[in-house]
Amino acid sequence: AQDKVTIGVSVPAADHGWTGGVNYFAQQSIDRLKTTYPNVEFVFASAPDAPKQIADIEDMVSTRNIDALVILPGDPDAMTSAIKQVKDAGKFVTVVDRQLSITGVENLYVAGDNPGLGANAATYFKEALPEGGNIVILRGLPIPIDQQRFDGFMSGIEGGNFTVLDDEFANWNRDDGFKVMQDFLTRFPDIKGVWTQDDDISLGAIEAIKQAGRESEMFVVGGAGMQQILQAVANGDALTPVDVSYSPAMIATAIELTTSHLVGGVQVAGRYILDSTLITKDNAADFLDADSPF
Amino acid sequence: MSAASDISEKPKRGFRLELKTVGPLLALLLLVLLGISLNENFLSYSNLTNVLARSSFIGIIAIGATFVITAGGIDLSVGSMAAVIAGLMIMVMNWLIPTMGIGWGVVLAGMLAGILLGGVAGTFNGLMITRGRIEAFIVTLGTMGIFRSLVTFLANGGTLSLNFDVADVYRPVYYDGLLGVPYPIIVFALVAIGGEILMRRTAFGRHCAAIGSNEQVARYSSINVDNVRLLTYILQGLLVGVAVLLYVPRLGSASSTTGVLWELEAIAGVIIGGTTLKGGYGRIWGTVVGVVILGLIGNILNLQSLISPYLNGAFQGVIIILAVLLQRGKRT
Amino acid sequence: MSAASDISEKPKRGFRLELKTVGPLLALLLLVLLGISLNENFLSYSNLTNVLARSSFIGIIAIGATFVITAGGIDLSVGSMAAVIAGLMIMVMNWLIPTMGIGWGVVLAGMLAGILLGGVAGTFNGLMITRGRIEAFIVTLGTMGIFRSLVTFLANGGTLSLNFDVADVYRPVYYDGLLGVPYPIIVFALVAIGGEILMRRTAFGRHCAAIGSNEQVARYSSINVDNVRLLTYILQGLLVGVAVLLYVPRLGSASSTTGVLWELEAIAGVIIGGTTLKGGYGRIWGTVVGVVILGLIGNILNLQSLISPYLNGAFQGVIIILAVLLQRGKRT
Amino acid sequence: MIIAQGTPAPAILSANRISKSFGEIPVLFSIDFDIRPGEVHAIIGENGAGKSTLIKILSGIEQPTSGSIGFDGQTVVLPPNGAAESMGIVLIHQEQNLAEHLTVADSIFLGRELKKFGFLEVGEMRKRARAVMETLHVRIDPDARINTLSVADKQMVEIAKAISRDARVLIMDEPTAVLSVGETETLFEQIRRLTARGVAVIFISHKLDEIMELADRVTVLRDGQWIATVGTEALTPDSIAQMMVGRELSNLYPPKHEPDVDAPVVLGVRNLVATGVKDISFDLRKGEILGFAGLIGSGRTAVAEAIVGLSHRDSGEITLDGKPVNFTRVAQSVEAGLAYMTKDRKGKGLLLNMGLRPNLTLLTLKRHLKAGFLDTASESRALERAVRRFDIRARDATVAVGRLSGGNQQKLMLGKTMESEPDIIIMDEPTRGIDVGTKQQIYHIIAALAAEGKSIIVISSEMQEVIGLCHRVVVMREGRLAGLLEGAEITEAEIMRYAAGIKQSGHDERSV
Ligand SMILES: Nc1ncnc2c1ncn2[C@@H]1O[C@H](COP(=O)(O)OP(=O)(O)OP(=O)(O)O)[C@@H](O)[C@H]1O
Ligand SMILES: Nc1ncnc2c1ncn2[C@@H]1O[C@H](COP(=O)(O)OP(=O)(O)OP(=O)(O)O)[C@@H](O)[C@H]1O
Ligand SMILES: [Mg+2]
Ligand SMILES: [Mg+2]
Repeated sequence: AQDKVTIGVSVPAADHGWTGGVNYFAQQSIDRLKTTYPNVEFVFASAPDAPKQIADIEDMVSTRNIDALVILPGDPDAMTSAIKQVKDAGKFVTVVDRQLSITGVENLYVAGDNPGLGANAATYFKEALPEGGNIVILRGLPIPIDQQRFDGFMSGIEGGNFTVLDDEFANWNRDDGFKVMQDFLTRFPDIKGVWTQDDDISLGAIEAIKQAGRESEMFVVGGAGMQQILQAVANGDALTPVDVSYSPAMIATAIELTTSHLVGGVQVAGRYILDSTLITKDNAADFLDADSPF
Repeated sequence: MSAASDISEKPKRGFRLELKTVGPLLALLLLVLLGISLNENFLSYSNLTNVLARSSFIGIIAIGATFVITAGGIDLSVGSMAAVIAGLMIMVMNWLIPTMGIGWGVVLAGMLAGILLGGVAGTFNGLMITRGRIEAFIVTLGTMGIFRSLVTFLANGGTLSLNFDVADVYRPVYYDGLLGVPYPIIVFALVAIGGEILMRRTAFGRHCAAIGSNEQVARYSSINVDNVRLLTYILQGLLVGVAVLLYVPRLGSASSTTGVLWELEAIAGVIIGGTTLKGGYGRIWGTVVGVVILGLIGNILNLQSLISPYLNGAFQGVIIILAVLLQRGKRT
Repeated sequence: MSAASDISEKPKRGFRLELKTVGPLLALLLLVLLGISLNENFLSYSNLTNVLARSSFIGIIAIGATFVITAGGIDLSVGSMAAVIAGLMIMVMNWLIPTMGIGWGVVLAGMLAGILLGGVAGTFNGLMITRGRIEAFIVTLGTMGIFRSLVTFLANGGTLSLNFDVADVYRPVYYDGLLGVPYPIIVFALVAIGGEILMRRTAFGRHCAAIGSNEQVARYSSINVDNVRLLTYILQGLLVGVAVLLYVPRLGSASSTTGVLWELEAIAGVIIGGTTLKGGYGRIWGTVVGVVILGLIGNILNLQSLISPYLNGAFQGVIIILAVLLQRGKRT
Repeated sequence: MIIAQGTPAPAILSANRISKSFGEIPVLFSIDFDIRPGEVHAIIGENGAGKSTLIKILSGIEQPTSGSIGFDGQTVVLPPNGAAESMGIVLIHQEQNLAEHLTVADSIFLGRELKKFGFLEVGEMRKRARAVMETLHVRIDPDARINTLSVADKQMVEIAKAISRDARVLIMDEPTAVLSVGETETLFEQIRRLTARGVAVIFISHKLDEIMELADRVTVLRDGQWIATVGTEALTPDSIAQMMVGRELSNLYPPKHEPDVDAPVVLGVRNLVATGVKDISFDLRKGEILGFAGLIGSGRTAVAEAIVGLSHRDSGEITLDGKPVNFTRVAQSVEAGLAYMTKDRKGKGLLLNMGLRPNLTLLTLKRHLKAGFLDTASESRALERAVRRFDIRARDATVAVGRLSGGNQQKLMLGKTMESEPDIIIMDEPTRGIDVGTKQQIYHIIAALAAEGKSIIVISSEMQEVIGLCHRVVVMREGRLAGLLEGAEITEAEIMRYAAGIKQSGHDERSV
């Protein structure tokens, strides 16, 4: 691997906070690695939907002659056969975050733990509300990872005497989080806990709760480890006592591993699952990163 | 098709016309009845003010869109424009803090910047359309992409957040109010009244309708078609600016997802309100009703558990079609 | 405004007119030159077939949209329609496997279902618009929400995936070809040629233009306006079905995000190609050029690393505006 | 003309006690009417009398409220929306009905395209379209788009469209309103050719001399009532007018006051070159009525539009009261007291979907502002004045202008132009579609304006109008001034000679 090496990086467009973070960390690690390894060239593309993302990786193969592909597939089922073609063309393939629909395509799999994100949150709910109680759920978009998190949470709270009053989609979006939470507050006089599974949604929900003056009645647990929320956790804010990590920085890990494999001949293969850990007041400092836009 | 301004003078019209006029109101009424039947909190003061305050952004934008559409144009860029204005406004405020300190000074400067940026963006759209002679659909589709990219770029793919202390100063603009009526609702109402007057009682409004109805006739009637049209886009831009002034204090942030699909929602509100998509006839009060209908649909969906959240969009779609169906007599 | 067919017969026309006709082609040429200058692989056979093949979905849909728009209508539902058809098609195929086994039988049955569903969806839109007399914008905005919800509901919020063995059988429909030309390109070309003939050489095409230009005149010329208009929506539905036939073997799945914003892309392609948004004049070959331009923009963005991917949308926006600007003479 | 005397052939199309109301408002009252093969049956009546409504019913465009239609001796219900064309009933609408985006050939064959194996025979249609144009002696490119044609050319395309269909009954609603003498003559030739083949023609016109020349029988309507049906030979123009208007029409044209040769020149045009105008110079004096005559497409409208700034001026000088002016927008010319009234009332004159009031004041909205806001009361007063002055008949001031009868639309447009109280008025076909009674009124208004010291240019294809009204007449031909006639020279023959290019003067020196 002494000649020029080209690595393609394909991620979904920054259409909410977390993917925004993915874009940021990908860009950052590319910039860093480019100075470290001058003979490595990176091709970076972000796509708003599956056909565009497939188009991006096709272009990387046919016009940019990539040697390896690091991809966070927006819609893994739709992308599977296209990624397989890249693999079949003899490229090294690293898949990030989302499982393809057939096994054995990727050389390397780097991922967070979606069911774990739900389950960890559920564990905290049980802990914080030993008596159980009424909770509401603000979901993301109707796509598989949302379903995995949701299922993880639902099975996690089993036996905890919780009543899920309702769940609605807030589209991983602050504005929608605000709206849905406002209406939940109108509708339900008694809410003990809110699970939003995403910090963007949390931020909207928190504003709605503050507006209604019901901060003291409930807490909000999100996910993904957004700086603003982590700060609040670190400060011991009662409204956001904890968060669950699901860092977009996993893309950087994947890019670094792939690069060191190609350039340094480091053998990497298999699965790297980054835990979804519970972030509390005590360990929040470990997750803070002042430069991150997420 | 008949000009609405005449209606007040002739209340003796037939049933069909009244249906056309009362249609959106009727749809609104049915929706309210549905809301009441689903949840006793629906009519609560806090719920109603919540819904109206939430609708104010789209509402203010849609009032601008009513002028654009009445004059035969279209503006697809409003959602992205709102996002980029919000982003720039936040950057301006954050940037001014070291010199101006925390306080209303910074907020007012930011607000001024927001309005100005809106005017500039609208002027850009308008000039491309009137001087460049490019279809409004294409120009604003293009600027929609440009504005959206710009905010993503400025936010580095993430979120631009307003300094927390400034946000605290600014927050009351969304959450407080006068005599219990939240400011967003007051601003929305003022813009609506102003819009209604502008549309019905000024030469500008008349000229918009004339241009949308038949551009040639307008030109032969010594109306400066290009200028009037340009003005509609500038007005649209300014109103997007006003909407952003109310949006930023709510969450204190802007990102690449801010304002996504607002254009569609605004246009839908305008059309549900009875304005003709092809131009030539527009009514502001209809737009207000249309936007409130759209706001209520979302609210009602959140107030019940009967419909699977997966089917929210279908419910919305059905209501939109029904709302317009109510305006149609048997044969139009 | 002049039909393309006139050009060959009347080469003596003025420069302005030619610019209008040649405009999209010129934009295409400039884009190709840009591509060549950026990357030597741009003109490679595999790159060009890649771009054309992936433009085929939008292209086929946009050809349908050209008829709808020429006849003075609009269809915002095509993207969601594609998603729900893809979803149902996959469900039908998966469901047939136990009875029919893995093989072309299942695939053909699925394809048939896809086309039929397209026809049904198009008929629904068309009937609401022509018999229900509701604005096309509203009807298709409504069905856009309905179709989108439906696919989300069917997929239970997740993804509907085609059985992998059937997908293997079906895959060649996208990836293989005839004499080295991928099938999607062949189908796109056939649909384009058929569309061009339908538009230029049949009474249907002419009636579409007449209706879009002046509905009253069409009516007085004993054209059955409602039927022609209905047919444009049915045709649009069928072509969405055809596009889905090529889409499913490529992705093997459908979800709530399938086909999002395709409607905007299709309409943009149509308008860039020189068809008038307000109806009355449409040209199929222009639409093909418009769609290819849109496809090339994405490709060119991938050929270089100069522009931050955050700014892709801005680049796209600028190119879209420029492509249309090229069609405008100095004074229109 | 064949069946003028002797036993009349049985009627091919008849209206039997037809009544029609729009909503509550009755428009026709129990009308009887019939038309026989080979006959030209004219319908005359004041504006809004119900002529257009009657023939719309006779062609199935509108359905009668009561009464029945007979066709070939059978009682029928005509199919709607022009489908009656398949029965051989062909209508030329009063308002031009062409799709602007289509080509001439497309328009002529619209709805009954020639097809072979399901595909259009484009070449054949183009050929036939050209052939029809030739029989009409007009040079219009079959491939030209309708939106590039002048109003008159569009009318010729409509006529071509109608006569090229296999009509048994051909109904024409004011086909000659924008045609000049030459084109009218060709049209009549074609009508005679058709009637000789047994085609029945229903003909509506406000030009009584045309009626006298062409019609076999005349039916008179007044206020929706049938007044009389008489053979043309029993009529004189005066008696027709009397039946129409219900009163004696003495002098159609007001006496011309002596033109003041020393009056100052208010509008001077020198070597004007613009789109459609090759080179023209003329002067308009204070208090003068200057006529513009010429064949269609001779550039009269183009001159007017170039003067007021509606179209681009390539070169030439224009002076107003001796001072050079350069209007780039109409607003400037209106401001300067120079108003132009278009002849294309549907395309350029009126907003058809709006009511009378906004239309009337559109040009002069500034005058109806009070503290910056529209003063609708003042607008309504203006409307009342205009309705009185121009005898605009609308049953309801809020009705969309598109629903007014053609003549009343024209009157409204006149009112709209006059609202700006111009010193110089250029009127393009001012009496297009206006009945004789109102015409007389309008002529008197024009003459009174001139007497007041206003100056007026009348562009008209109606020769009698130019002769009866104008002090001097500019005759245009192919974008140039072909002749300038004064006093006793103003005769039909003389105008025709210049217009047709038989006589040439290039008399720029006479236009002092
Ligand atoms: N669609 C309609 N709705 C309401 N009123 C109508 C409609 N069409 C015509 N009218 C009314 O019917 C009356 C007769 O109109 P019509 O057009 O038949 O008159 P006309 O004799 O042709 O007049 P003109 O010589 O001015 O063309 C008018 O008062 C007109 O306003
Ligand atoms: N934009 C244009 N491009 C080319 N030729 C034009 C254009 N506008 C007008 N013309 C031509 O200029 C000539 C003058 O047209 P104009 O309409 O002024 O004639 P006119 O004497 O008023 O005839 P009429 O009023 O009877 O139709 C016509 O031959 C017309 O086709
Ligand atoms: Mg008439
Ligand atoms: Mg003219």
